[in-house]
Parts: sequence; structure tokens; C-alpha cells
Amino acid sequence: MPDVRSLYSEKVMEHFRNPRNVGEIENPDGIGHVGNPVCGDIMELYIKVNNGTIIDAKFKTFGCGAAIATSSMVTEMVKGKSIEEALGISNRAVAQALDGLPPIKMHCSVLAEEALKSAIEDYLDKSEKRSADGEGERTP
Amino acid sequence: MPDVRSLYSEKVMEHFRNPRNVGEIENPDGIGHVGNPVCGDIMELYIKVNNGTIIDAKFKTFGCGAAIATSSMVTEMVKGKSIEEALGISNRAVAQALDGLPPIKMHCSVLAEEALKSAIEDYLDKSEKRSADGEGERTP
Amino acid sequence: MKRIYLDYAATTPTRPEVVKAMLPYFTDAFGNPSAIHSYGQEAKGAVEEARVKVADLIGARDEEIVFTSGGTEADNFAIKGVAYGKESKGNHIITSSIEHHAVIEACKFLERRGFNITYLPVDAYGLVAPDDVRKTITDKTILISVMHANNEMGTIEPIAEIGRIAKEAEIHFHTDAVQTAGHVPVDVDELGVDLLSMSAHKLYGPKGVGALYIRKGTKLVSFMHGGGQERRRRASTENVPGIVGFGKAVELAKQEMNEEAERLSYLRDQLIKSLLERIDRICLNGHPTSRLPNNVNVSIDFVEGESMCLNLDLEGICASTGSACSSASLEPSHILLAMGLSHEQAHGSLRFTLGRWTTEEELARVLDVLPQIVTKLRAMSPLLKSRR
Amino acid sequence: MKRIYLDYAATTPTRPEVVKAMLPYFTDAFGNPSAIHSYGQEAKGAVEEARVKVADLIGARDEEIVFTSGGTEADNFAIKGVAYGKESKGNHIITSSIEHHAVIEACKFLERRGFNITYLPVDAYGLVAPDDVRKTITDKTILISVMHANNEMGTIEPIAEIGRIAKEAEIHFHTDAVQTAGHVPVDVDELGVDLLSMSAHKLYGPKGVGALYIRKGTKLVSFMHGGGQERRRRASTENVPGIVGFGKAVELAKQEMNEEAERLSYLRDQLIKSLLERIDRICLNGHPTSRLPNNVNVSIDFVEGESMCLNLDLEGICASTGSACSSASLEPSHILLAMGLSHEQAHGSLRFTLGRWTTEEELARVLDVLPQIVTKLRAMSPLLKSRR
Ligand SMILES: Cc1ncc(COP(=O)(O)O)c(C=O)c1O
Ligand SMILES: Cc1ncc(COP(=O)(O)O)c(C=O)c1O
Repeated sequence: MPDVRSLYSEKVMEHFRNPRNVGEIENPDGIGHVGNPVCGDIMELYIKVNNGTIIDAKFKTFGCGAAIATSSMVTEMVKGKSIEEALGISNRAVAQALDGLPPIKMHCSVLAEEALKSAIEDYLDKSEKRSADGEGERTP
Repeated sequence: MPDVRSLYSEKVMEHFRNPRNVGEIENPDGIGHVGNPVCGDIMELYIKVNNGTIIDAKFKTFGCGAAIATSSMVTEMVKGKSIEEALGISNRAVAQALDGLPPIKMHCSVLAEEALKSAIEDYLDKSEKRSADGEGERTP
Repeated sequence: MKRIYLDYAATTPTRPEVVKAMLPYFTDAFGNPSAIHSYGQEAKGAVEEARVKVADLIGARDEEIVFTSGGTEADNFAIKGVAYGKESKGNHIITSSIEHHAVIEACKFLERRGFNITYLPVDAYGLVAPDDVRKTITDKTILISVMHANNEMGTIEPIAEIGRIAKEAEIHFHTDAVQTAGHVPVDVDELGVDLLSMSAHKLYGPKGVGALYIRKGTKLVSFMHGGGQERRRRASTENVPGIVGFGKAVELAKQEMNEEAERLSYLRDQLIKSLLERIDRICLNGHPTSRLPNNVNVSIDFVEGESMCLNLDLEGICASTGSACSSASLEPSHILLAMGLSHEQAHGSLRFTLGRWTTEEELARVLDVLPQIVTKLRAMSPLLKSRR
Repeated sequence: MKRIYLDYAATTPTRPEVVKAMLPYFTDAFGNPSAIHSYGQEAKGAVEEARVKVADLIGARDEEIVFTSGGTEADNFAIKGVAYGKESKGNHIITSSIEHHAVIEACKFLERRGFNITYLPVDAYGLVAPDDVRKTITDKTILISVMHANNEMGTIEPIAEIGRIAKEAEIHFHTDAVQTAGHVPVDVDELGVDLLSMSAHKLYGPKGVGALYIRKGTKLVSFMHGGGQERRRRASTENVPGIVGFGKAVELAKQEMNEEAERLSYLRDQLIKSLLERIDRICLNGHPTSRLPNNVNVSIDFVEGESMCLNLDLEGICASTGSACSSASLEPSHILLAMGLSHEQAHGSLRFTLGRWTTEEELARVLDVLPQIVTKLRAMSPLLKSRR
């Protein structure tokens, strides 16, 4: 009898079974919202930033096993990282951290990278706005 | 385990194994020569006629199992028959007498019929000529 | 953990009786049916015996059955064969938008080569309207191909009605009966079809063998060119053990079909009813009654199909989905979209297909496990939140 | 009476080890490799393992192997696939006049559809001249297809030389290696081929499964359209047990090939020598040395092949012939005619192909029996008389 094999690596399946950081962050500092119903994967990624460091990250994902596992993994990877370090996380790094993804599932890791970038951009937009507002407060 | 089947009926195989009337007739009254190397079947059929009755028939055949069996069968069938009766032997009758032939082998029975017809024609030609010669002998 | 297999529409196990029937043809009666010697002739005899059985299942004559390598080849053969055989008459083919890829992709290939294909729409139940067929026929139409029942959502199409229309218009009519042959009654005369595709591995026979029924007089160009096998209609050394297995499977199917269809229809309806009771925001896909006896297909809002399947698999339950994320394809099921489902719904589809070894206990376990999985996945779904 | 099988070129028995390897995939690991659940994934894993083995036999990468339903499909896929894939570049195909029907008929199909085919002649040994290939190339040539070794008279063609010519001219090169793979060394790089056909049942694997090697970068249109299997290159549910069996057969072939080729070549040469000694007016067909290790093909004057085969069969000996009268076809072997044999000689051909279970005793029995059969048939041959 042959071995029972799996579509995904054990690491992917571990994250799929027990996804880390599921949920929303109340008053997040940044939200990333990527994907669309056509392709079948939708990710929302929330970050909390303190002093330029991501201190918390959560996600909500509608999607396949790889979409859930990459969401879970990317939230784990960013926690404790500076904004700059976080921007350096590539989709390959996420996939590698999961011991690889099947070729047709690599787009999920791309989505996870995009969700993170989008959340960080959102944070940067907001903080620019905040500092602009703050300056505004100071000037008049 | 399945039965061992054969391409041909038992009757065909019986005639193939032990063909009747193989050979040539010395001084035959008619010879039929049909077929050609391209199609792969060549038959020669010899008949001996006495008082309008075929008293002997022999054949030589280069060809497949069906060609040999139909040659054998047709020589058996004509013996003792009048010329007229023999002309009535169809290829189907030969095939039937062999308990049938595979569809792609029906042309062999056609060949056997043709060989017979050709031998009879040869006989008729010769006897016409003979009687013409005979008349010639009588007239002058 | 004993696994629960509920993916019988994808493939069935080969029945032990079938394997037993095949075995001698691998090692002992292994001849090539084209050979004139005894090994060849015993193999040929076995192939012809299987042909009679397959013909018998669908009310055909044995010389109207051509063995193929499966349902896909039968579909390709029928469609390309008629297209090339009839192209002097016209280049228009009518099919439906819910056909199996084997039909759709064969049509698309022809489309790229200058043929003109109409993909008929279906209603919310997945039904093709015979009247649409009638209206779409032109004097260039050479083939109509509508499947007997859909592999994904199980709807059984009004083939006999379409058959009458095709006959009247004197147009060749093909049906893909891969999901129905051996499961519900299939009779080529009652259906009025000229061509019909079957696949052994969908009816407890082996993978890699199927058949195309070709009504006598149907003009068809060969698909597999080469030697003179299958009365010169399909070249290649016959898959003798596979064909013998197909024959055995068909023989068993014929005996047991009616009883089994009744048993499965009951289980199917029970499962549908219980799923709709136990899970909210769920709906049945496909027709409620004109439906394959073994097919349950639902869409569950806010959750994605592959992640449901994977979670079920972790519980030992094997099901399938029409989601984009299913293994071989990247698009969501064209079938579900054609019925008017939204992309979210198509991605949230889940198919259970029942079979010979399915028990009430197995389905009870599905009903135990699935609601929890849905709850867990919905807790992480951004779709649910955005609709709150 | 124990039968003596000497028709291994027509088909081989499936080795018991191969059947054993296949068995679990019928009833237990029966999943559809496209399914994401465990049954699906274990089937997929088995297919991929087999792919590695097949690739390994011919020096290819596993992603360059596409499984098919046999040698015929591999040939059809290669020829029609390149024709359609490259038709914007040209419509000229070069092949030989001794190809298997699977190649010839695929070419004829294309010819009817506007392609331009050159069928190169062969010399008296059945050899294609590489120089003829070179001279026939035009700027419209898109494919060269020459078989590795001929199934009927066993001549091994100068593929590596033709490969160099094809490479230089940047033309896709296909070889039908159905008779060589697993029997003599085959390496796609040494041969310089872009496409190579194989069939499992010629190397002690099951019928109904084969493979096409497709060198990375070779532009090919699909032949079997449908689902996304085989990296979208060949649709249809994979014949999992068949593919597993193919893999096992290839694995065994690789281990035993060299020794077996040597053993068979010796037996072959003994048989040829003794036949020529014991029967008069007999000649060897095909090349005396550039020849498949297991092939003996002779023409015997004045007697017809089928009747020799039938007589041999009555003695329990299974052989084959290129005569018109052989079962599936009505024409005499185009291969023997292409070598310049007369129709009588082609009709008088007899082929013995040796294999794994062939013994010296078996061949001694052939030598005992055949001369009597020839004598008996010659006694009834009108050809002999007419030459006296
Ligand atoms: C409706 C339908 N048609 C065709 C096929 C193709 O059959 P196969 O996989 O045997 O090629 C299938 C199953 O895959 C099917 O469900
Ligand atoms: C040289 C050659 N090519 C192709 C084929 C066809 O292979 P298959 O019978 O597996 O389709 C054969 C044998 O039949 C062959 O000998």
C-alpha cells in the first residue's frame, strides 16, 4: 500500500489546522484588503504599530488551504518586525517558511505579501495624515 | 480462464488441416486460374468431366487459411455434379458449407467460386473447340 | 480512522469482482487481439464479449460500440469526428454551457480552427431548454452535444426531447452519459442519440477505458489514427484487461442499478434535508428531482470550498468542490457560474457523491462534522463580517 | 500442450511483479489524482513516482513525460500536436515509408487536411538515409518523424544522425521508440529527439498506457482536450493502475535490459542461422546487425504467411506475418514492400519475436516443426509449380 500523501506540506497543514492570529484588531493602525471573489481568495490583514514596530497582526481570510496558511504565517512573521523589515518580507519568504507551496498555489503567497504591503501602506497613509493633522494642530 | 477461440470455424480448420483434393489433374478437362500476388491469394482449380458430370477436381492454392479451406471445400462440392449444377455453386454456399467465414475472409470464398467458374469456362471453351474440330473432321 | 469516501462522481473504486475478471488477461490470456494465433484470438473473444455487455446496457448493437481510453476520448472522438466528417455540410455545433471540459475544450479547439460553436445557457437548476436547441439550429448545424447528467450538480437533462428535435432536423446528436450509464436507465433509442460517451471508472470499472456508442450510419472521422482495430474506427492495441473489466462492471451495474439508485436517492434526499436543516445560509445546487441519485451539491455562504474539503479530509471525509482552488484548474466551476451562482457561491460549493459503499452512518458523521467546520471557517471569513 | 509464444513484438505478458504493483490502485488507493483529499493525493503521488521512473529510463526530466493511452496516442499527439502548433511556420512533415500505422495514418489525416508529407524511402535493409532527410528539408518543414526501430523487421534506424540534422535545421524531431524503450538503451539527448513515443505493453507492462516525452520548449497543441491533467497537456482521468504498472515495468526493464538484450541477440542469431540452413529459398528481412535483439523476420518463397502461422499455431507456436491475410488489415505489410520485397515475398513473411520467457528448447521446436509445414504448403502451392 502506498503512503498517504498530501497536497500541502506538513507546515502548511499545521497552520491550516491551527491558524494563528485569526480575527480583527480593534482600532488597528493599518488594514490591508486584497483579493476578490472572482479568483476566490479574499484576505484582510490588520496591524498594530508602536514606535515603528508591528506589535500585533491579525487576519480574516476567505480562501483555500494555502490562502489560510499563508495568512497565518505572514501575521506570525511580521510581529515584532519594524515597518521596514516587514516591507522586506517577500511572498517567497512566506512560502519558504511554510516549507513550500504547490506551484499552482504560489499566488496565495503573493496575496499574503500584498495584504501585508497594503496594511503597511494604510498605516503609513494614516500616520502621514496624523502627523499632518498634528502639525495642523500645532500651527494655528 | 477464458476459452481458446479461433479465427475460423472448426470446419474451416478441419479443411485447412487436411485439405481434400490437393494437386493437379493430368490432362484436365478444365483449368481455372484466379487471384494474384498483390492480394495474396492464388488458386488453381482442375476438373475432369465425363458425360457432362465433373468426376474429379483438384486444386493448388497459395493463400491464407480461408483460401485453402474454400479451395478444398469447393473441390469436394463439385465432384459428381453436372456442369450446370456446378455453375450454380455460389461463394455463399461454399462459405456456408464451412460453417461460415470471418467477414474479412469472404473474398476467399468469392475466389473459390471464380476459380470453379473459370475452370468450367475453360472446359466449355475447349469442348466447343473440340466439337468444332470434330465437326471439321466430319465435314471435309 | 476509517475514511469516508463521498467522491464517487470523481471516480469509483474498481469492484473486486471486476479486478478478478481482469486478472487472467494480464499474465495468461495476454495476447494482442489483432494476432491470428490462439493468444490473440482468446483476447479478441474477451473483447467481443465485453462489447456485447456494454452494448446491452444501453440498448445498442455490439458493432455500434467502440472502446476508448475513457470518457474524455469518447467525447473528443464524437465531437471532432463529426466536425471533420460533416464539415462539407456545415461548421456549426450546438452544445451547452455546463458540459464537461472534455466537450467544452474539444469545441474550443474546433472554434480556433474555424468552427462556430453555440454554448446554450441553462436555467437556475442547470437545465438546458430544448426550445433553445430548436431555435439555435441553422442549416449549417452538424452536431448537437448535450450531456445526459451533469457531473457537478447532478441535474439530468431532457435528452429525449432534444433527441426528437435533432432527429427532426436530421442533425447528429451526441450525449455525454459518463455520469449516468450504469447508474440510471440509458437507452440510445429512447434518448434518440447517435453518439454516447461512457467511462468505466465511473461505474466501478477500471480507469483508462471507456466507450463511444456510434449509431449505425453516423459519419465519423477517426480520432485515434493507426492500425485497423475496432473495425478501423479506433487504432491502438486494445486495453484487453481494461475492456474485460468494463464489461464485468457494466454487467453488474445492469443487475443492481434499479435497487441501488433507489437506495442512493433516499440517502441523497436525507442528506440534503439534514444539511439544509443544520447549516444556515446554505442552498442546494442543481435540480431537486431531475437529479442523479447519488449527487448532493450545496453552496455554503461565506466559506470557501477547498478549505471545507481539506477540513473534511482531516476528519477522514472525502468530498469535492467547484471552487477555483480545486486542484487541477484555477477557474471556479463554469457549471455553477452558468446556473447563475455568484463567484462567492461557486467558490463555496461542496459536492458529496454517494456510492455503493455509502452508509447512513457515514452520512451521519458528515452531518456531525460539517457544521463545526463551517462555524470555524466563518469565524475567519471577511465576507461574513462585511455583510453584518 | 504448452504453447510457445514468439510474438513479443505484438504484445508482452504483463509481468507478475507489475500486476502486483498495480493491484492496490484498483480497489484501495483508487482515488482520482485531481482530487484534493487523501485518496486523490495518494493516487497523484503514485502517478508522479511512475513518471520519475519513466523519465529515468530515457534520460528525461519527469516534467517532460506525459502519460497517454498507448503508443498510438503518443504518436498521434506528437504528430498532430506539432502540426497544429507549428502550422504558422509551415506545413511540411518528413517521415519514412516504414513507420508504424500510428504515424503513417496520423500523417495521412493531416495530408487530407492540407499538410504536405514526405515519406522517405528505405534501402533493402529497411534503413532510412540521414542524407535523404537533410535533402528533403525545406523552409516549410516543421517536423521530422522517424521510428527508432521497426516493429516488423527489427531494423534500428540511425536516429542520432538524423537528430543532429534536425537540430541543425531547428526542426522538431520525433521518434517512435515503442519497440526499443526498455529493450535497448534509449537516451533522448544522445538521440537528439524532442519527442519520443513509448508503450507499456511492449515492455511487460499493461496494455492501454504509454507516454510521450516532450522536450522542454517544444511547442505542441493538445490532442486529448478536456480537464487540466498532466499539466494541462493531456486531459482525462489518469489510468492510475496502468501508469503504476508502466513505472514498475520500466524499473525492471532498466535493471535487466543489458543482460536480456545479450541473451536474446544470441538466441536471435542462432534462430536465423538455423532457419536459413534448414529451409531453402528463405531470406532474412531487415538489417543483419543493426537489429532489435529479439526480432527474426524471414520470407519463405512459394508459401503464404497466414497459413504458416495457422499451422504453427496448431503446433502451439505463436508467430506473426506481414501477409495481407493477417487479421486486422487487408493489405500486405507496407514495411516489407518499402524494402523492395515482391508481393509474393511480403505475403510469405514470418516473424518470430523473442522475449523474457523464450528458451533454446522453444526455438528448437520451431526448427523441428517449420520445415515440415513449409514442405506441406509448398506441395499445394501453384507458385512453386509455375517456377519449375
Ligand atoms: C460528465 C463527464 N464527462 C467526461 C468525463 C471524462 O471521463 P474520463 O475521466 O474517463 O476521461 C467525466 C469525468 O471525468 C465526466 O464526469
Ligand atoms: C513501432 C510501434 N509504434 C506504435 C505502436 C502502437 O502502440 P499501441 O498499440 O500501444 O497503441 C506499436 C505497436 O502496436 C509499434 O510497434
